[in-house]
Amino acid sequence: MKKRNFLLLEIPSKSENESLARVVVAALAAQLDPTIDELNDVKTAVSEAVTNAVIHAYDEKEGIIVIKAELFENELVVEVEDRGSGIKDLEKAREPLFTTRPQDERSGMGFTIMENFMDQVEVITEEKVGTRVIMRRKFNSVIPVGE
Amino acid sequence: MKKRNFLLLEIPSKSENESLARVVVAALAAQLDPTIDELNDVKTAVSEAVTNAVIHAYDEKEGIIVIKAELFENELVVEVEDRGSGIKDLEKAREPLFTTRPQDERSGMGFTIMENFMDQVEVITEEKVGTRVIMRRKFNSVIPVGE
Amino acid sequence: MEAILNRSKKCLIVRLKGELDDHAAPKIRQNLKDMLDKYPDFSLLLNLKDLSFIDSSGVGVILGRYRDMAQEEREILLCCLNSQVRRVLDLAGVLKIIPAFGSEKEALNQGRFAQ
Amino acid sequence: MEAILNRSKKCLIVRLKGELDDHAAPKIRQNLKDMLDKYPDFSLLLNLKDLSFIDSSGVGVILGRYRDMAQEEREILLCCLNSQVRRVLDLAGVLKIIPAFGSEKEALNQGRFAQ
Ligand SMILES: Nc1ncnc2c1ncn2[C@@H]1O[C@H](COP(=O)(O)OP(=O)(O)O)[C@@H](O)[C@H]1O
Ligand SMILES: Nc1ncnc2c1ncn2[C@@H]1O[C@H](COP(=O)(O)OP(=O)(O)O)[C@@H](O)[C@H]1O
Repeated sequence: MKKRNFLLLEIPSKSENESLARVVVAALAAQLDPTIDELNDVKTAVSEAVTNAVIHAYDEKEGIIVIKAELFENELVVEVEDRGSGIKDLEKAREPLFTTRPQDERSGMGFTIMENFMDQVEVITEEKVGTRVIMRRKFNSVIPVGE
Repeated sequence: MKKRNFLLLEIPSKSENESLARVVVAALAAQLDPTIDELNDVKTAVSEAVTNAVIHAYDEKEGIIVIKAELFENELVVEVEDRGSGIKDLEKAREPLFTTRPQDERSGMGFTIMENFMDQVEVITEEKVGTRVIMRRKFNSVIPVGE
Repeated sequence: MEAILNRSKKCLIVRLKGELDDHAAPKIRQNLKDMLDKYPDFSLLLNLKDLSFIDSSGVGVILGRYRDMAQEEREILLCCLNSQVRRVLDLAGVLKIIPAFGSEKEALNQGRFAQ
Repeated sequence: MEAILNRSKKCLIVRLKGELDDHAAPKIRQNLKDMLDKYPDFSLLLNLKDLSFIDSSGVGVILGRYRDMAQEEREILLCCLNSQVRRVLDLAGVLKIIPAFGSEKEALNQGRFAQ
């Protein structure tokens, strides 16, 4: 499948960059002419992945978040990568309502939202190395082909 | 001066990424609470620099454009870099109305707009290596300090 | 964020604006807590009409207030959910425990308020 | 882009929408050229009310039409410039050679149209 376009974004793990990341990925995804609901799904999923990197991966200290987004035929692939703590028990982490920070009123619904709003969510994580969340979403809207 | 925030964006030199680049830099600059006019000035200047990289630097072939944007106290610094043709005669290139592509209805006003809409524009270029355009703009709007 | 007291219904109406993500959460959480403390016998109606975005961090803020208020047997209601907000709150199970209405008026005419 | 023919004033009114940058330029340029060819004895009034962004690539499109039309002694006018568009067209010297008005009506009551 031909890559139509892509971007790489590096930002520090500051909470004000959560909305920046949403806007950037949405601006790229918009090139596939998604519906508003489709675009909102992507924004929400990206927000979850980036928020997790800000909150869980670096735990107060500031680190770098790398976001890669690619457009294929009618599919968006977004990767959110941190070089933070990694996830100890990934299976548990992906369960609905599970959170290691209940005291911060975290809902534990981050991964559940990513999984429901995207077609596929892959998580690659290693303790003390970091986490990569790779999400895919096909848009059903009509696509102009062969640009 | 303390760096408040920054971003690094890599995109291919496609014309549809001109608006993407504007949106991304504007989303970062918005964190300094600029006026709408100030934000539009930044968007326009970024559009000129990125368009030049798309049109002049890579001449049909696709290359990479790297955009770095940093926020200091109340200042935005944006750098737009390409690894393309470079500029032969920079002094001439910066003159109003000068363009090497009049046949494409280029107005030759790109550098003039950058210089007028930003406080400072520095251009570093080398033939066959590429071009870096570094632009600075201070915002006069009130800034929350010490976040 | 804009707050209105409906004294006859004993209801605090809060209209959330903008985006409720992890960045916005602390301030909105504190404002809500302060208002709920100030009017301890009032219910809370969150009008989400001008809330353009919410994610699981925002869900945490709403569920947190639900828990605080449930302990005090106070009622919390939602109204005017746009499509993105509805999808997130639905998926997160919020709509199963907090009733949502089409308008402030509808919300204020339902349940205990109607009595 | 939306076009209206004012036959009594012999004026083609084109309302540009969205952003006029290097990416949008080729299509808008071609559409304008086609319309100007189709109505060879009409003037052109560009209504920029819904043009949210322009840069020097867009300036090139407007100046290009100005040059084509000047050769044929046809008139070109602008109206309804928002702040960003005004700043760019002013700086680029466009407003010195193409007259700009506050509304379509004002533009159509000026100059040769008023005769
Ligand atoms: N990027 C990450 N780095 C480290 N830990 C993470 C990361 N993402 C998620 N986690 C862990 O997975 C748990 C579940 O995540 P999630 O479903 O998003 O819920 P929440 O963010 O509300 O805790 C988190 O509480 C955290 O322990
Ligand atoms: N990034 C670049 N790489 C190579 N050449 C450039 C670059 N930016 C500008 N130039 C040269 O400088 C000239 C003037 O640029 P500018 O003022 O933006 O006007 P225009 O883009 O309308 O030609 C261009 O015509 C081109 O020859």
